[in-house]
Amino acid sequence: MLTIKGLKTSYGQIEALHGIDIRINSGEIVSLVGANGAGKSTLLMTISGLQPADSGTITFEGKDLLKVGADQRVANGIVQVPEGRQVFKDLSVEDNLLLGAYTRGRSQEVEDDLDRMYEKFPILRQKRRNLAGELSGGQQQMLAMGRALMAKPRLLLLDEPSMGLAPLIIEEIFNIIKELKNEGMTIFLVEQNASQALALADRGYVLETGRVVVEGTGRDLLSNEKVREAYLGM
Amino acid sequence: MMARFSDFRLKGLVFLAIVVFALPMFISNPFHYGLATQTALVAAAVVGLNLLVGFAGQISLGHAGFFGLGAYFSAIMTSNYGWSAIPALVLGAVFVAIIAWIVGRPILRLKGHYLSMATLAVGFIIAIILNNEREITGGPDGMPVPSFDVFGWELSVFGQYSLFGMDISGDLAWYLFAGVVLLVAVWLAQNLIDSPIGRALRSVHGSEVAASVVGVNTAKYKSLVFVISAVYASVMGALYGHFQGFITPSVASFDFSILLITMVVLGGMGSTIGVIIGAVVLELLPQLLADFQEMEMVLFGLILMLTMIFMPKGLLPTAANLLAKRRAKSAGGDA
Amino acid sequence: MTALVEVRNLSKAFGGVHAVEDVSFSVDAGQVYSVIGPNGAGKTTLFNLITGLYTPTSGEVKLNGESIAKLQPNQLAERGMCRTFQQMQICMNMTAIENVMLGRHLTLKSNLLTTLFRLPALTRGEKAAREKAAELMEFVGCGEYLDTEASAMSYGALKRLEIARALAAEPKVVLLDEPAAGLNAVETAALEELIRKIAGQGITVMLVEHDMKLVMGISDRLLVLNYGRVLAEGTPEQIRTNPDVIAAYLGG
Amino acid sequence: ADPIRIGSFLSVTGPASFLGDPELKTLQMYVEKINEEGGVLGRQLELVHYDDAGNASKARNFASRLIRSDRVDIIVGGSTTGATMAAVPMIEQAGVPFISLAGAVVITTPVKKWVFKTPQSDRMAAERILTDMKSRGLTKVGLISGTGGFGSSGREQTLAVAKEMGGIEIVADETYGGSDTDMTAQLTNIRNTDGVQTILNFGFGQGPAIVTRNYAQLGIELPFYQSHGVASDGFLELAGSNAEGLRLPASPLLVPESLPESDPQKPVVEAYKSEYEARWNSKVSTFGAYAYDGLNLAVKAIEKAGSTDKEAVRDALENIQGHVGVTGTFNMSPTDHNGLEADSFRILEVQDGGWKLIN
Amino acid sequence: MFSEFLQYLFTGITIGATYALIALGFTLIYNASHVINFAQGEFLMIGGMATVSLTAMGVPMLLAIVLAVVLAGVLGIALQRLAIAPAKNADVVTLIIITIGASIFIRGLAQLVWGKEYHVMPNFSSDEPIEIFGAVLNTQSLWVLGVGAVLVAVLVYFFTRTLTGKAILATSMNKDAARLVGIRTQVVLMLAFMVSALLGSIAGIVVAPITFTSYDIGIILGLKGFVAAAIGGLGSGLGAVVGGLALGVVEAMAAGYLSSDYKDAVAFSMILLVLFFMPRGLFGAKVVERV
Ligand SMILES: Nc1ncnc2c1ncn2[C@@H]1O[C@H](COP(=O)(O)OP(=O)(O)OP(=O)(O)O)[C@@H](O)[C@H]1O
Ligand SMILES: Nc1ncnc2c1ncn2[C@@H]1O[C@H](COP(=O)(O)OP(=O)(O)OP(=O)(O)O)[C@@H](O)[C@H]1O
Ligand SMILES: [Mg+2]
Ligand SMILES: [Mg+2]
Repeated sequence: MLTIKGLKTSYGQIEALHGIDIRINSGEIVSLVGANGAGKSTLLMTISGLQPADSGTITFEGKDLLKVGADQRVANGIVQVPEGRQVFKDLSVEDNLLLGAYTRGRSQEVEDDLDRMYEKFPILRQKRRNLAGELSGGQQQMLAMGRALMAKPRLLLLDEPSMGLAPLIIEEIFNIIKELKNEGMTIFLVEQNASQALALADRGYVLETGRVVVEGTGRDLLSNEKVREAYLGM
Repeated sequence: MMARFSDFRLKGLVFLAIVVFALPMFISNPFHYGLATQTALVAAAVVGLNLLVGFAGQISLGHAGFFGLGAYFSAIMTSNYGWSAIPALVLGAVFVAIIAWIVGRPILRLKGHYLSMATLAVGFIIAIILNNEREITGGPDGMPVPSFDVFGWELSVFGQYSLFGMDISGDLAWYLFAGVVLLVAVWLAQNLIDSPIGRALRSVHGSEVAASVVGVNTAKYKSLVFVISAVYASVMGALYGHFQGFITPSVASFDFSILLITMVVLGGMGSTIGVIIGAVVLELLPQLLADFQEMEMVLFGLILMLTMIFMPKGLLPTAANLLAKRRAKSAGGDA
Repeated sequence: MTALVEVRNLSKAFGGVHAVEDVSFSVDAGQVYSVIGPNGAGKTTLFNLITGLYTPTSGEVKLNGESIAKLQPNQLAERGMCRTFQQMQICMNMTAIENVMLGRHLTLKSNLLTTLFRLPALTRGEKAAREKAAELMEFVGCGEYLDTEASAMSYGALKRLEIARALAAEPKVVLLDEPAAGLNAVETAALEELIRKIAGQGITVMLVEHDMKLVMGISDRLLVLNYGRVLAEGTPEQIRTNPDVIAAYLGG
Repeated sequence: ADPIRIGSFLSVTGPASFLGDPELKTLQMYVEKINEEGGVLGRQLELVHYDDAGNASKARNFASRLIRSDRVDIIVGGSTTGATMAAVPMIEQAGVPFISLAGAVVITTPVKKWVFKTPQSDRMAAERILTDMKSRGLTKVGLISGTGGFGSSGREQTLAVAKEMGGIEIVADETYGGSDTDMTAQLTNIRNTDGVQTILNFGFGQGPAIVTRNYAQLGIELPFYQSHGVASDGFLELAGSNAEGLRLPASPLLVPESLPESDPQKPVVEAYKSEYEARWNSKVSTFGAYAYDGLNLAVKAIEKAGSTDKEAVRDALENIQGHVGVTGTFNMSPTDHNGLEADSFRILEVQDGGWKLIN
Repeated sequence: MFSEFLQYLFTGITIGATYALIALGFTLIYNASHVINFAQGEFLMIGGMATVSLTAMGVPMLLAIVLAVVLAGVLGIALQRLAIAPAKNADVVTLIIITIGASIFIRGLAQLVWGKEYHVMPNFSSDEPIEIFGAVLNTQSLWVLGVGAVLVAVLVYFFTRTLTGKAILATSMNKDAARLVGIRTQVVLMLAFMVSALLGSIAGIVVAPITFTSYDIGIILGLKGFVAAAIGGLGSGLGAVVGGLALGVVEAMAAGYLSSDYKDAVAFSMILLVLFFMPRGLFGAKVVERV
């Protein structure tokens, strides 16, 4: 579904990704692990089109993604839950969710999805009239997730979705991710909670200072010595 | 970085000194001295404004008010009350500092455009007072200002002086004086920036919350830098008045406030040498464009726009970036 | 012996939301004291109240026996309290080390005169501050970023930077709001080590965290909030087995 | 031979552009014309001009540039009093003859060695207006003025003249800002002042037109005076029918046809008017005439001096007698660097949308 | 006494309605980008001047108005496309300076094309003022008020009810996040500039019969509009109107009862006072700063 080849990206003079090759098949959960500063967020931002690529290719269902703008990518179904939540602080929770469906306009279907989101995250229904900025950190994280789902993504990019969530909710989030997979969604998951992420993933990649150093099935990675030592702390 | 920073600081000052003292070799015409003198004084005021805008991140759209207050204070004391210029200038600075402190306290609580608005209001109120109090200020037609004197010794553009045995004209003398004033202003400003106080100021820009939880009294520092930049403006205003020999309320006008802030942004917010370049450009540009008559305004607007579009970080920072890039490239080529 | 931090019947309401309601507890000097609870339970709000960023609706907080009701955050910092944030507060217009040096603000006594004329005392102080800051950055594990612009650092690196900044102030008590968020297991283990070291220096640590492994392993006592109210308080052992806490928060 | 360099700084743009614009046009066209006719002393004239945009410190800079960089022989310029006064110290020091085109009385009172001016001073305007009022038996005056240089100096002169003249009293004293868009409040105050018999507005720009309109809207019936600051056809266009019946002092330029044949100014005025309007395809204004007179005085002085020696030109200027200009007849002297009398102002009234000479 | 007060009030409303209409133009661009568009006053000027010069060329008034508004709209788009969009990632202050440059540029052009004279525009309806209890009110003020009311209603509806309106707000709050939900931020900004140019030119046309019009009318009216917008609370349509009216009424009352010399100073002091007690103006959006 998504194929990345030889991708290089830099901030000014500093190159952050030094030629990345990644493939995500339709219906898979692919997990990306790496230390702080490895370039995980940079990669997601490049896929979403907020960070320009220097060289290499990204193809999505055979189309060259680098040729289209960020908004087009969302319309094509590539949607991201960004790091640090990035909710629209001075808009209400409901407006945030509705804007998630911006590319879909406003229809009955969207209204129904809104209801479904409230069912998934009941706290959001309770806070729907509150400004997003008033939510607690974890509540904002849920909102960010809900906003992304409102776009009806086909490829969902998750940048540390469990960050700042209570243990019960983390379980909940992982359950949701599984559910989404069952609904046929493709998911690219960046997680620090590597053991859980890899357990869930069909395949995984390990990123180290802008390079893919290990790749394999989730199970392979979980049992890989190097990964266990460096990321799972076992 | 700090090593590099202080290194750069020194380099900037030395560079500036060389420019200031070498310039007379390229000037033959007393008018150009006048222009250079005026530019140096305005640039020094802009260096002060940059402390507030570029480092502490607080926008002022009324800074000319303080410039004008300083100018008028000195003008009134010297011409109406026969004071000598130095005490007038110093007392003017104290007076302006007090005013700035009083108005600064409440308005510096404001953020962003609301702060701009409040400073704009303060500037306007000052300008209105200067404009209306005809008996004291001469009203909109302005008032003459005696030449600058240091306890009896007079500095006048029309005088003749000798310096290290050389005969120099009053224009050159004024220019050298203004140049030295600028250098001192830069030196002080750079010392301030490269210090714990300077860091605290920048942190107010970066994150007030972060600053306050490590013990920075943000209100105090904002007031402090507001007062310091007002004092800069006041002193330069006073000198400007003495140099010009005549002032009108336009020295305190909104237009001038906008010009000052434009100098900061055009030159490069937060870069002391940069904002001086901004001042030089915006002081000289109208002179260059004067020959274009009706087209002057169009060209000025166009140049201002294009510069900011293509050098959004300001002249100096953008140029420095370009240079760094080029260097990185050629270094890469070598490797 | 009076407690270092003492919270009495503290409440904070935002409009109709009772973010913190009638919370009381106390923290003794030298403890590692953690606050846990579901999302939106009021943990961050509690920290904001203790550090003077919010004014309580009712109740009070005492630091070292002194009521902090009228004190600003910077005055609390002067009394030895420092913190990090869940939503990071970094000065993005500065380099990493300058951010940490900012933490030294209170220990650098400088007046306008020494500053303007750059007297030697100032340069000396700056040099020392820089060394200390570099040391701290090494200590928290972002020594490689010394002169990096803060805006060019990754999320995780910034989180550590914030801890370094808080420590630079040489606090008596430091409040950490979700320091492990965004760290992987190995990094979290390193953080645990770090917090132990901090506590080992006699600094009181208050911690909000969702990583139970970290919290349970390191805390002397725990406070559990739910809907702004105290659900439980006690040692890790007591909390781990408390059925209310399991139901509301831990799951399992 | 080298050209004779005539320097000028004018407010061609900015709030006072309605002064500077016709002034510049006048200078340009007459310098051309004089050159076509062979120049002065056999030398061509060269106009060096800068736009000060009504900003005093710019004016000073340009004056300095004219004197020290362009080395002009004489300066004709300074549209506003502020611009003029800012340049005066520099000019006095440098010793360059300077003919100002601005109105305030302070420019030539006290007399400054190198400074002359062509417009009647605002003091004369005040005298002329108050005299006309008195002759109509109007003695209680409500004054409204602009806060700009022109208005505020005019206000001051009006107050002073009223005091000296006696028998006339300013009973209300209001002001408005240069860019205000409604003066109804001030006019209401004046109207409600006890015993007020007439209203005088001292100001220039679009403000007086707004005052005039508000005046009509409020239905005030008192006789209404404006200053010479609005003596142009442009004002009539702006104020429209609201201006009916108001009076002001002005140069005869606005009513050349009504001048008697015997009036020595008649041919000068008619010539200037027709030449200007033919060349620029826009109406003449009194302000352009200040520049016309200034240029001609300069030329005359240079001719009399027989050289461009600054000292000689200045002396010649100071001794010009009986020079008939558009603004009036100039009789300069060491004690009078303006050389005009108050009666060079004619009182005009707006009737049927046009100017009518009253006396 | 009462009629005097009433007259001051009417005067204030006349001036204030003008300010209010101008302030509305600021609201839109502010909401889209947090930029104070210093060229807003020029849209005003374009509206008035283009209408006047077109009618002088014999174009019927209504058509002239439409053409003038279109011209301003095109200019708004051009400003965004050519000046704002290329300065990607620039600070807000930089963008503000760009708008200052644009303002000078446009004014310079207008001066070249249209000259420096002031021009009159006839009242939309009767020249006869309305008299109420001995005080008079210009009919054009009613037009200004009416147009203002309609525009506020439209703006409020737009920002609270339509997705596009919310997308504009979202763009100003967090540009990256806006792009992540698929908002074409550049298009949104262009739209905002165009609409606010339209608003500005409409304001310029409606107020021209009161203020006269000339190439440089935009400076001071733009400034007063900014002031009004700030008192009302930047970004709030209702605030812009209330702020404008308040500013006008204070000016008129100060001129009437205190001192006409100091009426502007009184108005500016009022602003300081308002901001002192309400740091985000009268209707400024509540902003949460959570840590
Ligand atoms: N805006 C920026 N400018 C310059 N460099 C940057 C910028 N953002 C990130 N970097 C650098 O790029 C590299 C990759 O950063 P990125 O944020 O992608 O890391 P990450 O893997 O997401 O880390 P984390 O787990 O901490 O979120 C880091 O070395 C970082 O310092
Ligand atoms: N400024 C505010 N205005 C309105 N409600 C607020 C505000 N700040 C916090 N709240 C509400 O108070 C409650 C507690 O928030 P708080 O941030 O303290 O939670 P928390 O325990 O830190 O949660 P998390 O673990 O998700 O960070 C939440 O329901 C939140 O929505
Ligand atoms: Mg990341
Ligand atoms: Mg929290």
